[in-house]
Amino acid sequence: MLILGSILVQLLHLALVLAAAPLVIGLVRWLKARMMGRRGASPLQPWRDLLKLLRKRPVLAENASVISEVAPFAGFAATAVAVALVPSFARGMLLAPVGDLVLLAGLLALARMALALAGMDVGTAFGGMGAAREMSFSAFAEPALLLCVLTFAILAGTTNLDAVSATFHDGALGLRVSLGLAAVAMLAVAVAENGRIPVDNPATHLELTMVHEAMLLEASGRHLALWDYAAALRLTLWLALVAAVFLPFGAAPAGSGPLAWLVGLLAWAVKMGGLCLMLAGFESAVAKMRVFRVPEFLGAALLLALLAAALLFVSTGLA
Amino acid sequence: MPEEFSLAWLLVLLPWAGAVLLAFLKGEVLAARVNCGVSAAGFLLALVVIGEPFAVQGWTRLDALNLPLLLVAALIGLTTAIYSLGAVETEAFDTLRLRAYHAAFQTFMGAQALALLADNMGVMWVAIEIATLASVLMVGVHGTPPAIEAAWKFFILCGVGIALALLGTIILHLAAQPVTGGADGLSWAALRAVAARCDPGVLNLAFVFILVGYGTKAGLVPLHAWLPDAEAEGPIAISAVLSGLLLNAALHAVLRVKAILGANPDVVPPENLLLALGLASVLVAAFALWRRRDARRFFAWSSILHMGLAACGFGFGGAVGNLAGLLHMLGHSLAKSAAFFGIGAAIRLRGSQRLADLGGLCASQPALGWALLVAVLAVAGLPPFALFASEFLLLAEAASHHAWAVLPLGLGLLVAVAAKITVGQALCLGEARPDLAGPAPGWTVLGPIWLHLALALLLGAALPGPVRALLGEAAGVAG
Amino acid sequence: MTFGQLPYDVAHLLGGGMLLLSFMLLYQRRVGAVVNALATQGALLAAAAAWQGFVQDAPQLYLTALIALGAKAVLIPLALRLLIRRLALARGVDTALGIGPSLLAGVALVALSILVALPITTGVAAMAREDLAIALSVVLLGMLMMITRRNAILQVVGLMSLENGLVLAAVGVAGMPLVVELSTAALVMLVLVVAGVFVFQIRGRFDSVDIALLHPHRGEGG
Amino acid sequence: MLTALALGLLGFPLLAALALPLGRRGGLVVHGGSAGLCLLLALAAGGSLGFGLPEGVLGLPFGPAWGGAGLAMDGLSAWFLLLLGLAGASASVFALGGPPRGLVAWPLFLFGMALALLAADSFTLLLGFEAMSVASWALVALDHREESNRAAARLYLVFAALAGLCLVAAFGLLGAVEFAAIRAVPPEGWRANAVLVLALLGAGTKAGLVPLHAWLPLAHAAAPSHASALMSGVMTKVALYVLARLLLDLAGPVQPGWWGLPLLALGAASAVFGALRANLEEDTKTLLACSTIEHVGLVTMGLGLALLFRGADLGALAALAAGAALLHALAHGLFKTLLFLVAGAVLHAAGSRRLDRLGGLIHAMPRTAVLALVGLGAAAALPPLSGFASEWLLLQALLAGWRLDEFGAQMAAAAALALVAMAAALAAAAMLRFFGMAFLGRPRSPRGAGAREAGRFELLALLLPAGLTLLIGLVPGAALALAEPAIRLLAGAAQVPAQGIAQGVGLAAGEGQAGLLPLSVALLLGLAGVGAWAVIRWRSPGATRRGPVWNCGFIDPPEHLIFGDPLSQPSAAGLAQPLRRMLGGALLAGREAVAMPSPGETRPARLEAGFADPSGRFLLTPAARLRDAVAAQVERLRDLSIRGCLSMAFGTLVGLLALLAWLEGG
Repeated sequence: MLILGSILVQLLHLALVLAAAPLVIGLVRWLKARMMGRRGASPLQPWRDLLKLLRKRPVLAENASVISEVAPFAGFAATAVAVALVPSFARGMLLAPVGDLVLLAGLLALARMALALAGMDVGTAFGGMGAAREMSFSAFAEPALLLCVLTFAILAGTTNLDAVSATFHDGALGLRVSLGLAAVAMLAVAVAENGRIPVDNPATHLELTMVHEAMLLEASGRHLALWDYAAALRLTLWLALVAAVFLPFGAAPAGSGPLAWLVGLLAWAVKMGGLCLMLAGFESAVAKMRVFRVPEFLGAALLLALLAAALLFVSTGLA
Repeated sequence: MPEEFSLAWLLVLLPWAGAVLLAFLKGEVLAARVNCGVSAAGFLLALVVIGEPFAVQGWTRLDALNLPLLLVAALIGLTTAIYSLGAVETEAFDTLRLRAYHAAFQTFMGAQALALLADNMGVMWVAIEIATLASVLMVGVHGTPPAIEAAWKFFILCGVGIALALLGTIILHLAAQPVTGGADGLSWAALRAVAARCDPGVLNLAFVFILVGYGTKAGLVPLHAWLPDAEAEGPIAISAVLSGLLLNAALHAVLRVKAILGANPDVVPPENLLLALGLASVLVAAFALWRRRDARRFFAWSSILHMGLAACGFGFGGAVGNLAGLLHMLGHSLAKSAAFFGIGAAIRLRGSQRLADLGGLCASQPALGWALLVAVLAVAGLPPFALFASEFLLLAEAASHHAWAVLPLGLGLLVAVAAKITVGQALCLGEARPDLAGPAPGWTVLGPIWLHLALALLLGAALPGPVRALLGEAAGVAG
Repeated sequence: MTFGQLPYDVAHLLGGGMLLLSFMLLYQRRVGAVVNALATQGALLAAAAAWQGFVQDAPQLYLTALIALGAKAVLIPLALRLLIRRLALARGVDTALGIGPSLLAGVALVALSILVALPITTGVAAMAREDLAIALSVVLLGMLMMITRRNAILQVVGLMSLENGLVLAAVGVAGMPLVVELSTAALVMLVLVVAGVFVFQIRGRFDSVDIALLHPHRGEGG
Repeated sequence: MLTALALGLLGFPLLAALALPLGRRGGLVVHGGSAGLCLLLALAAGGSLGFGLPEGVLGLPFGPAWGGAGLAMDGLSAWFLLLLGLAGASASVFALGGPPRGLVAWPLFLFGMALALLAADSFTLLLGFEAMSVASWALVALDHREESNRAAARLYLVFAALAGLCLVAAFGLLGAVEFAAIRAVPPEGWRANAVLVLALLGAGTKAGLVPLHAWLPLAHAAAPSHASALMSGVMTKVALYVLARLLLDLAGPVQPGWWGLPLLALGAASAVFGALRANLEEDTKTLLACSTIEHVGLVTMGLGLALLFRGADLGALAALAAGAALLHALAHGLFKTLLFLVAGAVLHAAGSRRLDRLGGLIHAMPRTAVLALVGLGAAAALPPLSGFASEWLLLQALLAGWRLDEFGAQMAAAAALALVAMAAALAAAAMLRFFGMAFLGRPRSPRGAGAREAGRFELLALLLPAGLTLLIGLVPGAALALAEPAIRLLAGAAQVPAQGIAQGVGLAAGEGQAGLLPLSVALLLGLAGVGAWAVIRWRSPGATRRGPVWNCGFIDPPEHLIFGDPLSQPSAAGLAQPLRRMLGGALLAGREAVAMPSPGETRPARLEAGFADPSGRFLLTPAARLRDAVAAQVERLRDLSIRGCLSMAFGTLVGLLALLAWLEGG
């Protein structure tokens, strides 16, 4: 029964996230447009774009190798598996025992690698430049992420996402400075990983500043659709991750019934909406920074996360 | 004259008889062959001696300490004679010089055997003196100004050293005289037996003179100045016997006296003095290696280094330290003479012994180049040759009982190994040089090298049980 | 044998004489006089050896005395004189360390010898002990002379003086075997050194057979 | 069992002896024989790990002058022997496809490593260790006609000698020669700490830990590919084996936990430094060698953590850290062998090791490219390959670092965690750059444009480590189950709980709190990929079209460049630019200078970029300068005249006499 329930939750979660991902992107765009005083496209627009792209025949460069054709699937698969591990409306999904934060980082790295490989496949200057920058940023983002994970591990005693979320939900942790610091660090990493302002601008094709888009210049048709979908999934994943860890309220606990799921779903929608609003607000408020300032941005996040861990050492060490 | 005639004396007299014969023998090739024959006979005799019981017979003694040294000496004598067989034609000797060279060589071999075999410290002194005179003759045999210069330096410095050693010997007797009443007053066995009852002060004094005296012959810093020049001039084969045999004989003499002092608990430990000179030799020689521009001087300085290492081993003392020192002496004799054979062949091809003139041997003379390279690695103390084993033991012993010595010893070893690797690579690796493209050296060069290396390999990594027991006993004798 | 006995007195006197002559060697400013002093030291050595032969009733020491007299008191000094005349050497003494300082250094060396020899040989017969101190001094003074004089002849003289000290030590030890053989062997070396000086016509220092020719060869050239 | 192993070992020198008389035909015999013997070693080691290790010590009938040599196999040696066997077999098979060179040195190299791993006493261990160094030096010096190779060989052997000397001293401080005797009387006090320092210096040098790594990139690049593969994959592991043997086994179970800190620090420094430098190097083999520095650092960190946890009586965590170190050693040994062999295959096919002369090889060498992708995925720690499994364990061990009871250690673990993450990301960047430059894009040189697929021996040689990398990645638990005896040894036998870190085919950490089941991850990935593919095929059935590549606005290549203008492609230096600017300036003295022509000048603008390893500036150059200064002083002794020499002897004599007088008077 329990297993059946977990399978059901897992499937529902997957369907929910797959359906919601383009909506999240669309929502952020719409919110940003509204904040800037434009009407903005409907939040459903990304879904329409995806379907349109699927109808188009992809064009590959003459010297494109099999990498160009396989990498979109690999990148999508890695992101999809990662997103399947992050709880949304309920905990206790089928894959919860597998849902390890380090594995999550690994899967994201896999997706990143697939994207970078695709970017370099044809051998154009922009693809290589974008790939090199993307990989370089991750050298700062990953340590910050793992230090955040360390904070969770100290508090929850595990790196299993489901367990962390449960602990933060149930445990009487109270408000902790260290968690706040970790949250800020995590948000910074999320911004960088998703190529959002101020690290990268998802809407620009200005050659000298682009990172993520530079790798997609050669992609078209269904390949581009997959990449865009994977990017949307990734943004959703990060927002869901932040929600699961820092805002665990309302999510249905493991083994609960459909009613709790419904409550959880509502709570999740609210949380995601709030996060989208925050993101849109932040993106509207700040400017894109120079590429070589990014390490400072991420380095600050890294230090914040380290500080969070250090504070925890002090408090747990004295306890 | 000896009271009893022992087989050991044959080892001395046979080469001397050969020397007399060779002094009058004309005909270059014939002389070289006779030289070989005499040396071969000496080597066979040395093999026969293995079967003799360890005992004192008159002025001579045979024990575990001198037997291995004797065997190695006889072997190197033989291989050097073989090597000379191929080399005499190119050394540009006239007949007189050749005769002098061969006679001096055999005289040296006989004196060398006597120096190792002598039980009487006086006889040992006389033997070392004869060996010195013979080797002075060999070093200067070319008659060129640098050769004369080197021989003269060798002669004066070692002459003074020898004189001091004689004083040491006399004082040794003085120490024992009140106890023995003068009878057998110079016999090592007797001295060692009564050492415990001798005045420690006199023994100390004797050791200081012996150390400075024979230490000069062993090339220990700061008494080493003659050695690089002596080994770098004169016929190439001589460098092999000088570094392979003469140094051993001198160090062996120091060891004997050290063993005497070791029997008296009240003396200033002779090990410490030996260790001080040994460490000085290691450090000075290691750094001096980096300034060498002359191939043979390079290896001569390496002899100083290795004698210093052996002295360190004996300076650590005890069964392990002595074993390390002894093994090092034996391994050094084998490896260094192999290296000298190789570098000698290269020098003959090129007609110059400047390091800058030699190079790329592996490409121009593959057989010689690789043999020389392996020999240099063996000299550098890399496995699996004997010097690796002895240096392992030496450093391990230093670490376990004289931890302060690890740093200077390790530093010296590292600096020296680096220098040897550098020079070995410069000599052997690199592009072929047209000026080294002469006829390939024959078996008279390669045979001795590989034979020495094979023996050094056995000595280092795969020693049969009986030999192992013998060396262990020798370490005990060196007390 | 105790203090004041005749054998001791005579031996001590002879040894003391040799030590005094060692100082004379250091003190002399003219080469000829140095050779004379050396000959006298040789003669004293012969006398000391003969006296010890008499005291110890060791006939072989007479032989030593005879050799010493013949070689060291007569032949080698003669040879050296010949050499001086043949090579037309400067008659003056060329010193690396001035006469005065070398004498001072000599006194210090004697003090060192006594310091080393006297307290430590309490168990040994007094005669040998005194002789040992003197012989040590002679040896050290000889070596001092070798290193403080630039002239080859004087350096040979230093070596011979050193040798004299050795023989003095050897004959002073009662019952020393092989004295004759050892002293002869040492003498052979000396003779060879002198012969070397003859053959190679060494004019100036020991170091070089011919300075102008050799300098580039010592060591490794450029 | 041991006797059979010893006889097998003897086969190696036999092969070396055969090499000379066989001449050119010897290649087949020597390399084929080596491959066979290696497989046997791997079988023996794996079998022993699976079905019980042989007991006791096998005394050899001969030995050094002071005693017999002995062989023994415990879990630790067997684990590393397994690696040696597998990697050695691949490399030997690879060598079959190349010209028969270095035939004497190759089996001796393998022999030395095996001997070092199986030794039961310090002399035999060091004999093997140094034989390994000398034999591999001969391989490095094989192409000695090139000046740079000679310099690399020289530097290599000097560092090897340094390693040997330090290890001899370390073993000397331990007192006895036989391991059993050392274990009976573990060192204490300053002696133990000196062992720590010397072991780190000795094994660290040979393993290539920063700052003693200067030799490694040079030597690995100079050796023939199959030799560099083994040097990188296995030889550095043998050094780590010695480190583990010394510090975690022979030094006894009582050493304090802080012993782990220097290991952790050196390991972290090596990891970041190596990975960063791999991003800047422009030579395939040098790049891979720098990546080796990184992974060696990671293994060292695992060992250091094991020491830390052991000192704090956290047995389960110590086992976790030790497991991480062991698994990573095996994983790296295999995937690095694979990558070096790939570099070798590329070198054979495209004639260059320079990234700037390669490109587009995925078209000519598709099989090699796929196998390379496996290796670099593992090196970049991507799931579900072996590198990810082992780094996951390491990260889990670091994430548990807060359980240590000292603030300093906790902070060290946290900082190390960040550095490992950074190293992993940097490694991914470096591997991407390697693959992207060599296999993707268009050819950059005519020779590269005419490349052919690797030969059958080479492909066969690549297949074995690639398969194992995948296998270990998928079932790391099964692999770690084999390492159980070694983990017990390293973690301090008594403390390890019965339930290990291997759970079925997966892994578990933090007392079961976190788990990794790569098989399921792989399954999910496959499912997601195939699902997406099916959906897409259904919604978007149209075939792809091919069109000319958009050349970013560059002008068309000239006629003679049939494969396109290499200048319009990313260059190795260009791909390195972001990291050179972000991290390289501080750590590697990276520099960039633009030479801009003034207006009106016709010369092109030039960008000069480069970096310098600080170990040269701060370690090698000062050491050489110091050596020369001392040598110059020493040389003054040589210029003395005979009188001067006599004075020295006289001074010695007088000094000794004065000493005597003083000693006896006072």
